Amino acid sequence: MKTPAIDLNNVSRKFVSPQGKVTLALREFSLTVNEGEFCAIVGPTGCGKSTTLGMITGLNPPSSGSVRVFGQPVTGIDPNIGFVFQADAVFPWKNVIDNIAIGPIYRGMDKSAAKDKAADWVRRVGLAGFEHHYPHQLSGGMRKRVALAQTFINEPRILLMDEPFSALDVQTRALMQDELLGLWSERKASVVFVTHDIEEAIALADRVVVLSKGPGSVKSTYDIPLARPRDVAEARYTQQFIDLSKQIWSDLKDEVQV
Amino acid sequence: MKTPAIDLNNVSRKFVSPQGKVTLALREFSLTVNEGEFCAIVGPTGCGKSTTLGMITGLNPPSSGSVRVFGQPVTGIDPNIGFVFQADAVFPWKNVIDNIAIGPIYRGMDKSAAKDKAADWVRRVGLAGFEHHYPHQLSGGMRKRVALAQTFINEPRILLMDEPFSALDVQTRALMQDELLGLWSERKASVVFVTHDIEEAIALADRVVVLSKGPGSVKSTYDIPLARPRDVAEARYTQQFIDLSKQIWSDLKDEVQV
Amino acid sequence: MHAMTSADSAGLPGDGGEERAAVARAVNHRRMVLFLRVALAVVTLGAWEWAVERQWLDPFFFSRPSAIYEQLLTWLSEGTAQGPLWKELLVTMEETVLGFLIGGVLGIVFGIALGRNKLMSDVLSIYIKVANAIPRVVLGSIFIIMFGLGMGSKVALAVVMVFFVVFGNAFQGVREADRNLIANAYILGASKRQVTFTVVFPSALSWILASLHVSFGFALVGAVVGEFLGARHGIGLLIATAQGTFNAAGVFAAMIVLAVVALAAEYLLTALENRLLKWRPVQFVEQGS
Amino acid sequence: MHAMTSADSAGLPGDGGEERAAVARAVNHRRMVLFLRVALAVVTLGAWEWAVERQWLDPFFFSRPSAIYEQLLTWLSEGTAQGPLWKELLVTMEETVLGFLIGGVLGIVFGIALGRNKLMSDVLSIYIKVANAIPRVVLGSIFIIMFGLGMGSKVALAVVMVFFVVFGNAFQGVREADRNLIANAYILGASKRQVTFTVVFPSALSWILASLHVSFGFALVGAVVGEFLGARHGIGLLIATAQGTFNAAGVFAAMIVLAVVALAAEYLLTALENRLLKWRPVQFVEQGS
Amino acid sequence: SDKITIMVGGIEKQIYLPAKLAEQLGYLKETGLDIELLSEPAGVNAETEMLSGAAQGVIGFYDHTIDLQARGKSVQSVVQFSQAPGEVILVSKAAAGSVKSPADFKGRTLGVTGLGSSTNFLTLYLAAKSGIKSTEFTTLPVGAGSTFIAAMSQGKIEAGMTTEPTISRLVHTGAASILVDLRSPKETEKALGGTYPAACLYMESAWVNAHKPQVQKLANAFVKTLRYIRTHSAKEIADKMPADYYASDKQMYIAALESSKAMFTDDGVMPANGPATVLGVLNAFDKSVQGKSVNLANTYTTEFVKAAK
Ligand SMILES: Nc1ncnc2c1ncn2[C@@H]1O[C@H](COP(=O)(O)OP(=O)(O)OP(=O)(O)O)[C@@H](O)[C@H]1O
Ligand SMILES: Nc1ncnc2c1ncn2[C@@H]1O[C@H](COP(=O)(O)OP(=O)(O)OP(=O)(O)O)[C@@H](O)[C@H]1O
Ligand SMILES: [Mg+2]
Ligand SMILES: [Mg+2]
Repeated sequence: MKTPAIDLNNVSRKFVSPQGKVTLALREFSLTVNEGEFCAIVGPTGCGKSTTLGMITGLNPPSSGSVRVFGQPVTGIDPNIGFVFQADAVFPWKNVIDNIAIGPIYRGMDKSAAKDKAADWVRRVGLAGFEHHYPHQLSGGMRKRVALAQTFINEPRILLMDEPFSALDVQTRALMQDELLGLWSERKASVVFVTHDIEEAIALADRVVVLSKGPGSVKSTYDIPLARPRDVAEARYTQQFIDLSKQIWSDLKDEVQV
Repeated sequence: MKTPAIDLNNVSRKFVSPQGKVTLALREFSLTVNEGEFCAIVGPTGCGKSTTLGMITGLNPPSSGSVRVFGQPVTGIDPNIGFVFQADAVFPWKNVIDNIAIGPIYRGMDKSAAKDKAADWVRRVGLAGFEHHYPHQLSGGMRKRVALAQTFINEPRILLMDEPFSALDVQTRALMQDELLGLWSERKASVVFVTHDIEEAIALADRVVVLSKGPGSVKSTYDIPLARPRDVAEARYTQQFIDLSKQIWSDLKDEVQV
Repeated sequence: MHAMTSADSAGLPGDGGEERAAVARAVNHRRMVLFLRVALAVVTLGAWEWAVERQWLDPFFFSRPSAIYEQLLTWLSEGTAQGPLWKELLVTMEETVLGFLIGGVLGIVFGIALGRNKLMSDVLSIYIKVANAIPRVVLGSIFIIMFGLGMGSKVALAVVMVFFVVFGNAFQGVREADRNLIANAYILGASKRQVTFTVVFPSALSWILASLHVSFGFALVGAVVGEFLGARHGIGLLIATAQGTFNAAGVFAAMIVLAVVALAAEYLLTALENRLLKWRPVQFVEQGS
Repeated sequence: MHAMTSADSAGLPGDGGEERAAVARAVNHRRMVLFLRVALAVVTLGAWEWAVERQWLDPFFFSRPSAIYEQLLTWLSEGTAQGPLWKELLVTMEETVLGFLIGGVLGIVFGIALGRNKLMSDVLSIYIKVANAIPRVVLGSIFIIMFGLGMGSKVALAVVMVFFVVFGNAFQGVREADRNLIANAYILGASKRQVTFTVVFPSALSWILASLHVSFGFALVGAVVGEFLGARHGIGLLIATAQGTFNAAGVFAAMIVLAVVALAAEYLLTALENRLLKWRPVQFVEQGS
Repeated sequence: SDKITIMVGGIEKQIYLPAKLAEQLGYLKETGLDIELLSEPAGVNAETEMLSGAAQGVIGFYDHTIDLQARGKSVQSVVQFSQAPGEVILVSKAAAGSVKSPADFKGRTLGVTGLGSSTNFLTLYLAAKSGIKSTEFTTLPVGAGSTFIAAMSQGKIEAGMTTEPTISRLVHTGAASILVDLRSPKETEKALGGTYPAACLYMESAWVNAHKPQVQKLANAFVKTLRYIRTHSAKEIADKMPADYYASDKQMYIAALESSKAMFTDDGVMPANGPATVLGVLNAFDKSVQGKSVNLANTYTTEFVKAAK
């Protein structure tokens, strides 16, 4: 049997505030993502989705349980991983093209080659003309696109994305989804995709994992049997899609009670 | 004739970078929002939506044209306005309840009264139990809810919201939408609501304004004839809704070409 | 600086086994630090003593740890030429603390005021720059003329040592305050004053605290320099006397006394900092560090 | 500090009428600032002269602006006791600039190294605190023993004046670096070294620059104090001589020379800052300020 | 040839006038040596600098040679500039009525330049000669110059010992009057019971012995300077000095020089009974000298000044 790309086994994560208050963000959470699988995670806000991604990257070790990436326990940051942060994390002192070129440069690529590659990605995320703008001169959605290009350019084998498209308009979002699917199918990357948009989750993923409200654990898992390549815009109207959507929706509804 | 709540007349906004590069964010843009009207703005990323809201608050004066609020030219920050920022703008050194109570305190309310009022809002945005967490201890969605409560508690006569719900899960989003509509109808506030979710725009607004891609100007305006009070979840499936949605979608599609 | 503030963001006290492991790790780290600190001190002092023994260093100039230790013992048991050691220390401490407080408060007030008011800062900041270039020794004699030979002139010297550092940081801290937060406060209904106190000041706090760490040492230096220029009591006089009598051990012993004071102040400042900045995330623990 | 950096975020040069108005406003502001600066100087000097005239201030101690001006003229035309004024200035400048550069670089390097390495900072930072509490005057004589009477000891004094301020800010600046950005860099494939240079250093830059503003003045002070301890040339000697001969005008004239140097340095630092921080948003212009 | 660095305990002070004057007259250059005069107002620092090898000679007070010998450092005066301290005890105007002699010091606060300085020892000594114990009055270190003047005008000190130009300034303004004048050899003998050799060029004995030719040249230059002082009027001397040295008031500078010119020796030779007087003063109060046997013969040499042309 192939080792899974990501294997979280029975992990919990506690946060203790300086005042001594304990918040349990994840409880006995297990998740396996196979190589080449596209896994979407949905769940109520604050249920521990970002925390989960943080554990996979190694930025944020679990309190208990084991996290493995390609069969290896996670001890440091794996260069195979790409991570699109939920919050803004582009470098404010670098302009668009330098921000995008930084990954390859970190990984030892020649500077001018990296810039050429970055120029290509600037175009792909629709920022042509803004190469020399600094992040503070961009709109929120444009900054997000810089972050996406920054991650995509590294062609990571594991791609973690934390609500990557929520700041984008529908059209740009569709474009970025296509880029993502292209990258994914081309490189057979494993993707963990956090979103609040259930339809987006279904349209993109092989499997949708629904988390229970915090402290999060897996509530249910849905395999998405839609054929690939999918036409995202069309798939949306099939009965299968609508059924799945309704089911997940009701799953989630149970979780949120204010 | 009643003076409109907000009146942008033929405004343009240029940004000049220190390198001397000029970006035109808005071009000859006009918008009128009547008192008690709920106006949604959709448009491609980077078309100038946030810039528009910034001009109404007075934070970000136009390069040319006039901005009036309740008939008065905008020179400073109007205490009648509430603004939910696109980016995180909660105070990191205040815990949840203090963050929410700060508006009334600024406006001269007694501290303990303000805290009582804030405690109510903590509950309404579903953060009970997190009163004493600091923002860095919250998830992205929870921070957004703090920001919403912070604005709502002031019961502003004009409410500007910049993609306020994009970080929330569907359920929480629905709850917040209800809160917003309640606040709006109760106080007959005027709302300008920026979103990328066309269905959200239609479901909530009296009028949806579609902006052309940057430099933004009004491309088209749709009056939403759906009856109020609306059941957001049901309205979604009426033919009227679907038609409007398709039309706006296609309007937007034209604007984005990568 | 605040060595103990940043906890391992991973394991924090709890009930699990791996949490105990984390606690053990933290304890280990602390032990390691203590060991290395002591080791460093021992090695330095040992090398010093040894170099003197070997006649590589002239004890006439550099004294030797054993002699310094003896000098300290003598001062502690028999007092100094001017009186008991703690009394001398008290005098210097009083000047230092007063100078530190006054200079700190002035620095913060001016820094924030100028940081918040562009016209004022445009007009005044060049004069502050100019003032900062005045040699403190010269100021010393001017202060003696103005404030007399009493505590006033020493405190004034400590103040001018502290002021500029705190001012510079407070000023810049204000300018670094997040524009979004300021805008948000205005929109929530804050007056300019309220913005200053509830947004700008907290934002600038870490800047201000950083400058306080540095400037306590400066306040000590100012007080001591003041005492050099004429005083009846104080560690500065102790140093001056020791220098005048070629008592190198005395000079170093007095410096050790100052060092102890500085460390005590550092400890208090760190405690204050932890209180004031308790809203911040614990420091990021990086892999491989 | 960087008085000219923040432009009105509203109107910027362009072609519209209201942009011309904005430019005019900026020009007006600049004129206003200049006027107020000059007015402040004139009023202060006038009051000083007048107070002396009225015998409220003793010119023996405080001199008077006209006498200071004459002294400056004399120095400029006839030179000082030690030689032409510019030569004296050059000596002091050389010491200052060297000390500033060395102290600044050391401060940055140590600040970043300790900020990036918890063990190292836990162990070493207390020693740095201790070192900062050593009176610079005492250090002066130790430096002369170690480095001789040449430029070395003066530069060393300037270095120890600069180092601690820069170190403190660089250290704190490193710790204030955004955790998200650091995490992002690691994930994008950066090594620890690359993170230090491409993320931590740029983040800490505004901290470091703020400390450099303050510490140039300190470097000047250090060099001057060093010259007090024995020198053949330099502004410090000029001051010492003037003090020794009760030439208050000479003391103040020398301070004016230092002030000019400090302002020139400030100007250069601001230019550097604008270059290095050109990626930042222009300062937030608040209503009513 | 190597550079010879000489530390001057305040190059602008009149008591060390021969130093700068020798340079101004070009005598230092005539020696052919590379001589550098550095100013260091704090005498102790100057000594430390010499002992550490940073400087070769110090122009300062002779008593330091004795003090240093007691500490095991062999240092000797090679050219004796003056035979009187050039210092004066001043009484403030307010105290002038009640303080008529050192016998009235009881219960008073006296200013000295620094603890362990010669002004301190001389004050104590003068008081002791009048039967006042050191515990019966207070000495306050106030430095020299304007801080001394400020201390006196603020009433912090009622009397105190200081040097030119502080003396002239205070006397001139009437803020103080002279109680004991140690500027001329005659007055000094009266007050202290012997000449009190003060300003001199002293150097480490080992260095002197290893560099006799250089020391000789130095001695030549300074003896020549001393002769110049003797044979020229205060005004002529003042004209030779840099303008900065009398920038505030040339007239006062000349007057001060006039009244203290007599303290300089004619030929740089140590006055015969001088060292004993100094030792007597130090023995009474300097803890580091007390109880140590001091060989005065090693604290000075007249070898070079006698050979000077
Ligand atoms: N540093 C921290 N200290 C204390 N509690 C924390 C900390 N970080 C996160 N938490 C808590 O952990 C829980 C999960 O947070 P997380 O950010 O993983 O949520 P999320 O699922 O990503 O939510 P969202 O959809 O809003 O982004 C929240 O309840 C939050 O309050
Ligand atoms: N300070 C600035 N300097 C230069 N250009 C700027 C600046 N601020 C905004 N812009 C430009 O103005 C345009 C509009 O920005 P704005 O933030 O209003 O977009 P938006 O419609 O809110 O987009 P989004 O949906 O992504 O939030 C963008 O092209 C952006 O690059
Ligand atoms: Mg999240
Ligand atoms: Mg926006």
